[in-house]
This record gives sequence, C-alpha cells and structure tokens, in this order.
Amino acid sequence: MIGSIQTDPIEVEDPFRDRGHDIGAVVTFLGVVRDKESSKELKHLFYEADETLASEEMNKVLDEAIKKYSLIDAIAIHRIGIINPGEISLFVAVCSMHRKESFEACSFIVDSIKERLPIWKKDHFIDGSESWH
Amino acid sequence: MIGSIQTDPIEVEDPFRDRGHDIGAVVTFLGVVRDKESSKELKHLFYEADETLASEEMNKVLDEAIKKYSLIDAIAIHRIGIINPGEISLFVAVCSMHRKESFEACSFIVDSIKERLPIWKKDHFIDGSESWH
Amino acid sequence: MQGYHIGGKQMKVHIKYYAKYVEYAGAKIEDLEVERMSISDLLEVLKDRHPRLKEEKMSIVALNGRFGNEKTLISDGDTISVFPPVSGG
Amino acid sequence: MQGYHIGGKQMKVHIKYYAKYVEYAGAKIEDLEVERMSISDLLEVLKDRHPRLKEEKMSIVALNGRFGNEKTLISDGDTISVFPPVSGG
Repeated sequence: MIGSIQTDPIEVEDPFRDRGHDIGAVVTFLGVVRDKESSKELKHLFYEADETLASEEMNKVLDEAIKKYSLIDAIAIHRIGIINPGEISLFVAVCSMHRKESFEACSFIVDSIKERLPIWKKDHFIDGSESWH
Repeated sequence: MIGSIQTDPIEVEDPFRDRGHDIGAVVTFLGVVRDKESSKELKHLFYEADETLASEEMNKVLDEAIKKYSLIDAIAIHRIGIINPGEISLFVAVCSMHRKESFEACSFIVDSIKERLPIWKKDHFIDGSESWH
Repeated sequence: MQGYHIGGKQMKVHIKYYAKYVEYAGAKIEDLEVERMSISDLLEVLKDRHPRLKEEKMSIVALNGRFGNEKTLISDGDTISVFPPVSGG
Repeated sequence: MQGYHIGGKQMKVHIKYYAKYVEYAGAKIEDLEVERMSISDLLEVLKDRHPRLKEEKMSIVALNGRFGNEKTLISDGDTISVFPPVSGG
C-alpha cells in the first residue's frame, strides 16, 4: 500500500506488475487537469495541501478500502503545486481477485480522496484571473 | 476508438496521453490471468475466438458505451492464444470529462465483453489436466 | 416467401464448432446434407448427432460469419457457427 | 475536569489558514490571545475578525497538526488549522 502527496509529475504504468499471481483484476483512475473551468480557458491549476494530514488521511482511505473490498493492494498519488492542462493530478490503482471489488474500491477511494483530504485547488485562467475552489 | 483482438502481449500505458485537453478522467481495467482456478495450479490459459465476430462485437460494445456514457474515447484489447499467469488477457480504457461516467462505462464495457464476445478459455493445469469454460 | 420449397430438396451446410464443442462433435467443421429447416431445428439435429451438445444452452450462433437469428431458414451452402456459452475476459 | 479555569487566564494560540482563507484572513498565520474556549467558539471569534469566513461552513479543523474535534477546549500554545471545504482530486 502506498499513499503519496508529491509535487513531481505522476508517471503512469502498470503498478502491480510484480505482485504475485492471485491478482485477477486491476482498475486504475487518472484525474487529469482540463483546459477549461466554467467555460473559461485555464492556464494551470495550483493545488495546496496540508501535506502531513493529507498523506495520513490518504493512507487511512487506502487502508479502509483494502479491508472493505478485500483488495490485494491499493496505491494513490496526489500531485500538488502547479499542474498544467493535460497533466495528471490524481492516480489511483487497486487490484483484487475479481473485477467487481476493484471497480467499486477504486471509485470509493477517488470519492474519499476528494471529500476527505485537506487539499485545495486554485484556477489560474489565461486571462490572468484566479479563483479558489 | 480502438477495439482489437490480438495474440501479442498487451502493453500497458496511459492510452489517452495526446488526446486533447477536455479529458478530466481516465479509468482503465486490466484482466490478469491468475495462477489458480478452482484451487488448482494453473499452467496457462488458452483463449480461442471467432476473431472476426469478436472484433466486430467489441467495436459495437465500445460504440454503445461512448454514446451511452458520453465518453470522449474508449479502447479495448483482448488477447487470445496462450496466456500465462500474471499476464494481461483484457485491457479496457475510457476517458470522459467527469469521473462518474468513466467508472460506469469501463465496468459496462468489461461486463459486455465477457457476456457478448465469442471468446472461450481453456484451463491448462500444472498436473496436465485441461478444462474448457 | 417465393422460391421456398417444402421438403424434398437437400441443403449442403457447413457446421463450424468452437472450443469444447469441437471435442463434443469430434471435429472443427462438419459438412451435412439436410432438408431446408430453421437454424433452431438444425441445432436439434446436431444435438441428436452429438449428445454432449445437449448439456448446455447454445445461445449464440452465426450464419455465414454474422450473428444469426435461430428462426432463419438455412440455405444451400450456408456456414453455421455453433458457439458454446462465452467465457472471455 | 481538574485544572480547568473559567475566564481570566489568556491563551496564546496560533491560527493557520489555508487556500482562500489566507486571502480572507489576510495572513497565513495569525497569533491571538483569547480566553479558554472551545474550538467552535474560537471559530466564531475568527468569523467576527474576518467576516468573509462567514461565507461558508468550516467543516474541518486541525489541532496541533491532527484532525480535531470542534468541542475540544484550546490550551495555551495550541496551533489551530482552519480548512476551507476541500477540493482535491
């Protein structure tokens, strides 16, 4: 289990390649920064976090999901700082014996991260205006 | 949109990296061959298909999903032939503006592929026995 | 239905089996000569020839390489694909 | 609750603001001297000082770097983090 908050770009690859052979299903989610917000052209997003608490809460979410859905493993990475359109802000990956658990667990983790982690984003628009969410 | 039936190994990477910037969510599914089936040690699986019909039906499934869930794009690759434990038999990836549609659509596509494509698998066990599903 | 003859005329059809049905039928392809009949009636003929086919529902068939309707009547030269329940993924 | 004094004694506390609350409060950190009170009462004090904080529910707070309960009484030297509604992902 890995839960991480980082400013480095998120590299996407098959995260459970070497985890043994009882894995039957892997579901991954990528949250990507869009180029518009409320139909205004976005220059980039800025994500601020209470990194310590966000990281602790993320690991709590993963732990809950692993127990609730009998997962074999789960990973989540939230990028913070400046993120440009097309870049990945959130990566979640889970694996389980069967597919149903993986789909449900991945969705649960993404929802929980968005609801529970002390992370905030600010739109920086092409026209120079800014707005916190 | 790509739907493919192939004997080559499936390489996993971020499939929508260069698809423009209205993408907000990407959900992917990997079906992986487990090392046991009905608690017997598996040597490998063998997948047989009516390749023409399976490929047509897969593209029909993707097309239905794109319309039903307003996806931006969808990809599915089903590997056939001999597949070893730990290797990927099925890869599905979808992208949309928001996450809910991507999760639902990815799950719909995986279910539909398993229910509708003329593909069959045979267990080849370590002990030499074999059994079609 | 013009040109439709009841009885008499024999149709040559090619039956393609897949997966475990190859083992049940003992062949991948079987050429038969039968009276004109619906695909569903043809399936009953096949089950009589190869009793293990009775073990389960043959829910999907293809006619000349396209998904087919079991009510369709066979024509001379048709290829009928007989699919076991699918198990991909 | 032994050692609990009503009124009188002043507590020095450090308030940490995040995201848009930094703009509402005009600072990332604000040091205040207040009577002993619950965190929820302290939040009302903060709203009086910075009226824009009234605009929305401050649902999450942290006390000395841990998620806190709003009913907890503040102690001298405490750091209280005041979080806007979260918007990660």
